[in-house]
Amino acid sequence: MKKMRVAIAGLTACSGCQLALLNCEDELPELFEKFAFHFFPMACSPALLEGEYDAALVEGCLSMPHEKELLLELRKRSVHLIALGTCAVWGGVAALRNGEDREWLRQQVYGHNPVASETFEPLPLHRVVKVDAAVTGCPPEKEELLRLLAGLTRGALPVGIDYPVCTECRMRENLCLLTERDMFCLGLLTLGGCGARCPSLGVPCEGCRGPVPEANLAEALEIYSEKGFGRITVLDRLRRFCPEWKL
Amino acid sequence: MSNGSKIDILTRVEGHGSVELVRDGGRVVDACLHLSESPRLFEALLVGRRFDEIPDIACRICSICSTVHKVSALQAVEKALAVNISRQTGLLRELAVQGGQIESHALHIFCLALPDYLGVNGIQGLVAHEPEKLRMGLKIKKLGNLIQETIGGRAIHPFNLLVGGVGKVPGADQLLHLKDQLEELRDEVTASIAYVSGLNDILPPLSMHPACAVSGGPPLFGNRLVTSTETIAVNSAAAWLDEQVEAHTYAKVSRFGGKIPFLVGPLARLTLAMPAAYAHYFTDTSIRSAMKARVIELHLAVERAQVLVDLLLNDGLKREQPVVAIVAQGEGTSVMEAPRGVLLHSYRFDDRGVCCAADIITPTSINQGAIAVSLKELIVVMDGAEYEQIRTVAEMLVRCYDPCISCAVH
Amino acid sequence: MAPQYIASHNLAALLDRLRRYGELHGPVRGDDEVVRFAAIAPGTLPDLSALRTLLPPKKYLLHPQETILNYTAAAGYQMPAEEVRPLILFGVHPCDLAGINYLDRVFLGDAPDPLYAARRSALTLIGISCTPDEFCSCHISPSPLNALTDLSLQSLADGYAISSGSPRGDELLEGVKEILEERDIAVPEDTRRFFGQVAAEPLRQELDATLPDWQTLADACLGCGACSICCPTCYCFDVLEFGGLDGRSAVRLRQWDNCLLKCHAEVAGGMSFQKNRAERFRYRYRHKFRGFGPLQGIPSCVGCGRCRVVCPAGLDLRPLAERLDEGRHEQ
Amino acid sequence: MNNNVPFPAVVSAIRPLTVETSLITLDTDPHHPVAASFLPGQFLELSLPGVGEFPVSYCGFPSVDGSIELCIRHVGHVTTPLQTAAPGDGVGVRGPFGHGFPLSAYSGLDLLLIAGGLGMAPLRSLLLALLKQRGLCGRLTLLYGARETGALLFLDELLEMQKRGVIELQLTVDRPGYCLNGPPDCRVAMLPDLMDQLDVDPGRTCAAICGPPVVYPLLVSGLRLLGLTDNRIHLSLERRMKCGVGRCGHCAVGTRLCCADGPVFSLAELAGTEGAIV
Ligand SMILES: Cc1cc2nc3c(=O)[nH]c(=O)nc-3n(C[C@H](O)[C@H](O)[C@H](O)COP(=O)(O)OP(=O)(O)OC[C@H]3O[C@@H](n4cnc5c(N)ncnc54)[C@H](O)[C@@H]3O)c2cc1C
Ligand code: SF4
Ligand code: SF4
Ligand code: SF4
Repeated sequence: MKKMRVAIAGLTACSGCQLALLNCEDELPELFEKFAFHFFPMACSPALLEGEYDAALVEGCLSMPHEKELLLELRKRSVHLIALGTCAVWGGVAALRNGEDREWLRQQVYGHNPVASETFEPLPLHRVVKVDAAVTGCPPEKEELLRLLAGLTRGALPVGIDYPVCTECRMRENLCLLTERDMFCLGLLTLGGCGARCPSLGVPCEGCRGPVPEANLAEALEIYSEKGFGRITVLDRLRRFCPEWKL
Repeated sequence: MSNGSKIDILTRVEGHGSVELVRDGGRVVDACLHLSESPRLFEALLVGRRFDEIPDIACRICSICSTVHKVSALQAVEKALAVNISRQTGLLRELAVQGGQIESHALHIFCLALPDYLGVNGIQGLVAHEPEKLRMGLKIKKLGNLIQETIGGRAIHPFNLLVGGVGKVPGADQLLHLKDQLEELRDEVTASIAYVSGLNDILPPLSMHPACAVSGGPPLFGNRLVTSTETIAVNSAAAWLDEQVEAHTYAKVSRFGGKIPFLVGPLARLTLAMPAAYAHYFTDTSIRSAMKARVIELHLAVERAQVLVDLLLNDGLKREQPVVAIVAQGEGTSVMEAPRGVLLHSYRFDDRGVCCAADIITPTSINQGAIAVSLKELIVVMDGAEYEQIRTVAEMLVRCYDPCISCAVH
Repeated sequence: MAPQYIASHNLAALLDRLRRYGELHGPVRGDDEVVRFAAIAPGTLPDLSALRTLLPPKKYLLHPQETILNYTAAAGYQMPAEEVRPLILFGVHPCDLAGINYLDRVFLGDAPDPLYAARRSALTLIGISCTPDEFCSCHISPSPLNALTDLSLQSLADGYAISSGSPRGDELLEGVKEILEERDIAVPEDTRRFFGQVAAEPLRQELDATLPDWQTLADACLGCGACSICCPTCYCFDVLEFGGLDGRSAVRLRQWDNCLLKCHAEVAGGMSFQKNRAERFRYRYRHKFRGFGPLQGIPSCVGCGRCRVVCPAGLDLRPLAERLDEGRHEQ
Repeated sequence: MNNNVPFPAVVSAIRPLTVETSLITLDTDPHHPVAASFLPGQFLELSLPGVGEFPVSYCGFPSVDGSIELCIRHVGHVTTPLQTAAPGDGVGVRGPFGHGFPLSAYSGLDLLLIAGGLGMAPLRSLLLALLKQRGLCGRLTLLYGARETGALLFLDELLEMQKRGVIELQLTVDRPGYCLNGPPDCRVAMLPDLMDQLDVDPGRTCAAICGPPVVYPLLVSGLRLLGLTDNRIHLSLERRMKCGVGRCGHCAVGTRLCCADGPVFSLAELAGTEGAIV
């Protein structure tokens, strides 16, 4: 069978989504047999953007002009463009202080030296190109990546998830950290799919997969405030991974 | 051939960078390193966040080094708030960091760098030509991830490591499983020392850079920096590293005495404290020996991990609640060894425990000066060689430093 | 047969003997204080003081997520060869027993679900009496569901009255008879009395869409699904299929689903038959208190109180149900 | 017959009908009820291995050779990859499921079929069945509307039937589209508008409807205006389905299940059922 041509690119990010793929140690040899990764700078040389791709998997948000160019180029060349990970889907940690003066933030790091002055407020991919599918998570689950790739070979894109972390947390019969322990768990508002990784170890969900559809923020804020977490605290926390949470 | 320069994207490294080869007629006359990673401005992002959020955010600087970033940040925060962790927490963290070391080194050696030595173009080339070596490397890499996951809850961005302790203490059964796995792979790791040091080196020996490493604690941990001549206490480390913003790079630059670039990482660690048993592997300690240093460290990490697992099992695992931090004004700095070298996290908190200043110094930003110097030297040494050949060797040289550009430009 | 008696101090001996008939599970309190149905470790006693486990026993019959089919290019779709081992559930309360009875009606109907049927027939149920708390509503309205058991225990001051409800129960009793005593005991009226009773009058089918309650409930609902996950009779499931990387194999999973989720009634193209949470709440209500298809008219709320306990917003459908049921006469 | 496990079938032909619709012919065991004994209006569950399963109406007539015709719109997770299926590809089928159109109730009566868009698929099956037993009922009228002329399904077949005089056909499109040789006498109007000029004898007419949910309220009131009684109006409903056998809990219409009690219901059955016709 003809190998699928796949591009894997990273924009403003920590490479964690790409690493999550490279962490599929058991499947990696098979992946490289099934797919032709024609553009995958992190793992393959050389890195040339050439021809067309059956799919482009893009990690990271956009914060530099050259990234926009790369993204548009990938969009042009690819049948499917897939946002990989929370940064690409929602903005992620880099977008933590969106809404504040970017130049001021830049100066906090680089002072008055104009280094990196072309940087702009980090954007998720969908703000610039059409995104055909998204795999969220900081980082995404390995299983999701493998399912995504296996689906692509059949022409199928992943089925979206519409339930919050709590759903899976309850299915795992965990102690509820929020209602039983008054801990600051964001599972109520966060998209599931991670198997409630954190609360299953007694660590509150930090919201790394972004907002669940139809999140009931108003009611959640009531519940959090009963537990002693004010609105500002909650919103600040939510914006750790998605700047677009609004009251 | 025209004058001018050509920029090639660096591949098989973490993050985004490139090497520019400047040509004059047919000759390559200069080589420059560009770290073109997009800055996320972490030091600015962290300001305004509560102390317990700092490690969770800071670990997102880099995925490969996320465990060590997390532990560094935790140490700095705990120092600032005078939190004393239990011995068990310390051992668990140390084990997680060794897991990160194993994963990172195995990834570099067996997936990213090995293709250079075998003349293939990446993992796809290994799959086709050396599937067995790749599989072995992946097994070791997987073990590193298993360790990180067992302690941290996840191989990347471990969430189970908290200020003052851990979320859920792993069970004895999980540690026994690690013990078995470590035992099972020990011989393979030992064998890979011979394999890797037997690989044909294409790189010429280049001048050595002064080395710097963390010292004063268990392997990879400590409370001071050392060089062959100096000892720098943790509280003066940031000042001594003296990061400067320079126009040509997004990563800040550190130089010895403001002038001389220096080296951190596996080779620096081993040259400063060479275990006698391994000395014979090093005919020269120029950067081309970094692969050997890394594989030896892989071995050391597996051994240390075994010790740690045994210590934990002998102590008996206890359910412990994280030590509660008392919010107060304070400042704390941590130095430790990431897989690629010296890593410093330093934070200041106001009386509400909110971060008001953050400073993070990473190994690749320290090494970038050394890389640049090595590149220039390489051009001189290889003068007259074909452009393509220089290009290949130059990229290989950069890879010897195993740059982690996401860390460097954070 | 007259009820037999087992002294409290003989409980451990009873459990040990029961182990001979299969894996023994019951309510067990974890390190985190959560009480779950789980294996009762030899030498330990189940926690019989807890009124409810977090998940009901349905988790044994319908796993939260499970493979229902495997596919290979050579053999096509096939059911997984699951080895079903005998399982004894000890200490099941009447509401959960009635819950199993409801699930039986759904999954063992005309064309029984093979996985469910296999697990069900390997399941031995040992019930125990209990005293309702403020969250329970089993004692409020009659339910046609049956709380059937193989064996049932009735708590007494210093022991239990034990009686059989099935041939399997007879066999178990026979097997443990050396630790039983024949005693003349007055069994207190047990809390099962509202199960197995047909309501005098049929329920009104229609729900008034204009009731403000739907919106009130919807406004507070977080859509977390805790209520239905923890419900002994909620069984909606989603079906997912994942292909293997090899291109020739696949697994099909079914996973607990929930009518309060956005996708529940969504069809291709994004059109939904339950567009908003208020409509979905009505759907949930209709399913819980009116029943679908062959079970139309059989309320499936068994009154265990779990949904109220676990809802982070403290929502409760019971008062609404009571009000709407009062309207049955107006039909 | 175990209806939990998809029975193997093979794609024997796939013919594009419009940009997003294909007629797929499957080949399977001629003795399996999924191919041999179904009624128009019933459906089956079609599996594309490694991708998923979805409900689809029978579009043809029970065959003796084990072939099954399905008209599929490629819109979602499973149906999209199916567009590139090729003859020889293996799929799975479960069925037949649900209740179809009540053929026996039509005996001796005139039948008015109303199809909107993809709703033509099950109604084609019904048409083919009625044409097989020509004596069964009286006049056969088909009102059929689509988005644009290019989206009218089975047009050649329908025009052919019209020419043979076996059906009375009225076509409409929401907008004319770009098809230069549009069908003759095709109106540009909404589907319910076709009922304006109908001449039916309400005392001896039954209606069978299948179309997008949005048109149902207007169609129903139109038919009632024409004088049809609710027990003579049958409509096929669509709901999300995951199992096809009344268990997954997704397809309830009121307290009835679309998969097991439907998908074809008489309007009388649905009387007072909130949300049935939306
Ligand atoms: C009784 C019946 C007969 C049908 N007949 C046909 C037909 O002849 N031709 C045709 O093209 N389509 C028909 N449909 C619609 C068809 O089932 C959906 O278009 C199909 O499920 C879309 O699947 P998908 O996975 O590609 O879409 P997605 O939108 O990805 O759907 C995901 C899942 O949702 C469910 N789902 C989505 N849409 C529907 C829907 N409309 N009805 C039921 N479940 C849905 C399915 O379980 C599907 O697997 C019929 C639906 C029903 C209920
Ligand atoms: S612990 Fe968190 S994720 Fe789990 S149920 Fe409670 S709020 Fe939801
Ligand atoms: S529980 Fe929350 S923070 Fe943890 S992995 Fe899941 S979404 Fe991310
Ligand atoms: S548990 Fe409460 S908040 Fe969650 S879905 Fe049920 S009613 Fe809504």
